[in-house]
Amino acid sequence: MIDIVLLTLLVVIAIAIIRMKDLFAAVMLAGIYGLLSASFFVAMDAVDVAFTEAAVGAGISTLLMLVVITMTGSKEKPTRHKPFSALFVVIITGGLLIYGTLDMPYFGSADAPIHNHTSPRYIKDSMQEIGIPNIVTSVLASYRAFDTFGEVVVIFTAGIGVLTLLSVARSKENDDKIEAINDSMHQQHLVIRIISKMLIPFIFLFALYVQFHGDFGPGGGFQAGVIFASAIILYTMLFGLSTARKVINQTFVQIIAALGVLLYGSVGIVSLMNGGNFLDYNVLSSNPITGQHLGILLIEWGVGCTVASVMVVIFFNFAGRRAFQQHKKKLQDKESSAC
Amino acid sequence: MLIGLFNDWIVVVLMMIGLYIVIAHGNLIKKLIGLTIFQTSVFIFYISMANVDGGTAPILADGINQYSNPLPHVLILTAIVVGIATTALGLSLVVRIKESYNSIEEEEIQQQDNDEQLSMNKAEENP
Amino acid sequence: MDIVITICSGFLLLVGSFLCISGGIGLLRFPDFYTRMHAVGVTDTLGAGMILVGLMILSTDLLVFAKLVMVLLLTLLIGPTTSHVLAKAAFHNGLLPKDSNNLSQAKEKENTSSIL
Amino acid sequence: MLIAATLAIFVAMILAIIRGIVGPTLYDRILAVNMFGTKTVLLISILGFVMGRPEFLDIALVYALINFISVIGVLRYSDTNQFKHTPKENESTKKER
Repeated sequence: MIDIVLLTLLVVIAIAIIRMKDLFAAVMLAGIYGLLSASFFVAMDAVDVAFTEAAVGAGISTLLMLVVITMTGSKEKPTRHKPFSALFVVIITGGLLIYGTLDMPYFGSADAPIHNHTSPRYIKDSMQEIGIPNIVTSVLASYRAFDTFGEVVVIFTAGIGVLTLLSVARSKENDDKIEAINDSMHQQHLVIRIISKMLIPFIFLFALYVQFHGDFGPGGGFQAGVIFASAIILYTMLFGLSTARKVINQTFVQIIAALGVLLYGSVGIVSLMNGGNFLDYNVLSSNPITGQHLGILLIEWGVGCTVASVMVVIFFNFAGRRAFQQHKKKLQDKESSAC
Repeated sequence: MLIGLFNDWIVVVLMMIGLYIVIAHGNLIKKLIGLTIFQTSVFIFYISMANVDGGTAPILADGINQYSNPLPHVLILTAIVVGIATTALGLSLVVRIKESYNSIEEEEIQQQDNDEQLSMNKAEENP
Repeated sequence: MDIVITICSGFLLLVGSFLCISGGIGLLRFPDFYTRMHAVGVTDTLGAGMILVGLMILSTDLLVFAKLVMVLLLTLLIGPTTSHVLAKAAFHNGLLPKDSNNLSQAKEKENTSSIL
Repeated sequence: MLIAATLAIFVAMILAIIRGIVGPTLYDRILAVNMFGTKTVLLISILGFVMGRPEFLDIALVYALINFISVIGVLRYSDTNQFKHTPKENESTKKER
């Protein structure tokens, strides 16, 4: 029942996003969309997924889009041609897909094919084989660890891509000039500064809790990384980019991102050298269960480091680009007024 | 059937809304929002497929013997984080496009490209 | 004992739900931004607090209780802060309350002082 | 009673969504998103009790934190000239941008 209401609201919001000409409003609605889909995941018992979507879909992606909108302008120009061809394509594809769903097993039926292969083994045997209660973590970090390794590398690569596209060559004096621009928040909002100062250590602590509690409840490296990064992002927004860069050296963060992937890979190599398969943790220790615990702990650390530092790098680069553009614009304005 | 397939149909509707935004709207950021909607519809599809009647979250506890399927959860968990990373990459491309074309509307970018091509062709014809 | 717990938590949940709905109606029906914010900011914090306290009474596990206390503390800390910052930012950026002529002078004053 | 509270939260969510879609100024939208976030925190806390496994309240905690961060972020980045609310007189300059 709950899921039906949530899904209907999702459709309403998606249609509203189509109609919005104001991009700012569209991004706000996308934030609501993320929150709603996360509550849907909770209603569907997917607590780990809801955890991730809460931190990512509602928080960081909204923020990134906002930063970009402040750089590119927030009004969408009306398209000149009528969208009938697009509508035609969409309706045909949708009709075919709905025709395809008629053969699908009904929602929630326990005898659907998906529930009869591999997953019964995860549910039945993971306690003996891995020894941790959270099945999602044991599948993520042990049974399908190679897959997760691939995902971590994808995230790392995306971080490198953003870095190549947006990084600005920095010099000391440039920094000081930019600093003067982007500290408006710093002076105006006393209340929020104090509250955030109270909250930031708490957020760090909570991220560590999520990192280590991932074996027993919802949580793990991905979620902890995003929460950790969001604390740093909060600091950056309040105290200005240059201050944050003084506190957290960007080169250091980039190195951490690489080290996380390295840690993950080297766990695999070590298990190879001990005579097992790649990322087979049973051979890491004399007792297979202890080996599994050790391996999961290590690779969760690797994932957490990579995700947190890639998020921080992405945000730093977007904010840095924005400050750089503002700085350039100011210089141009000065020149034109001098003429 | 209406209740049994409702989730799937909603997923199709959301997916088509995302596709429509990507095709019909010229603004690049709007297109990225459409992509996000599309992506989320896939997540919803997987997660609602994993649900079992009477099941609970796949975290082992005493006295519970019906769990939801953990495998789709794992796939989607990583897909969400990869999704934000790729969205960030797309947004950084948008920023660069804005810097070099001074516009993020597809039609204007196309127009500028065509103009440039035309002027280059002319320059080749009359050296 | 059980019935006392049920009645207490039920009462708190009911009051909280009423406050939530009234906040929502206020958000929809009030004429301008500041009155809407007043409706939401006040009822949201109180309603959320009521519902969370009601859940606390229901909880049997100490860990669940502790987590609910933390959520409650966070809401109490964050709700008023966001309302404050939102109102301040709106006023700074030139959004005026409806039917206010004398306020515009105050706003001009504020603007000049912030420039200085 | 839990069901009634869930329903009430849904109603409040729908009202917030309407304000978010209609909202004439951008601050109305931020307000709607903020209220929606609070309602989501409540919904998740209650859902845990409704489904009988209330130990997943960490998610509600994350929601509260992330909601705060995103509202701060919205305010931080809407503090630019582009979003300055100047009703009629500046319509033309906005278009130039």
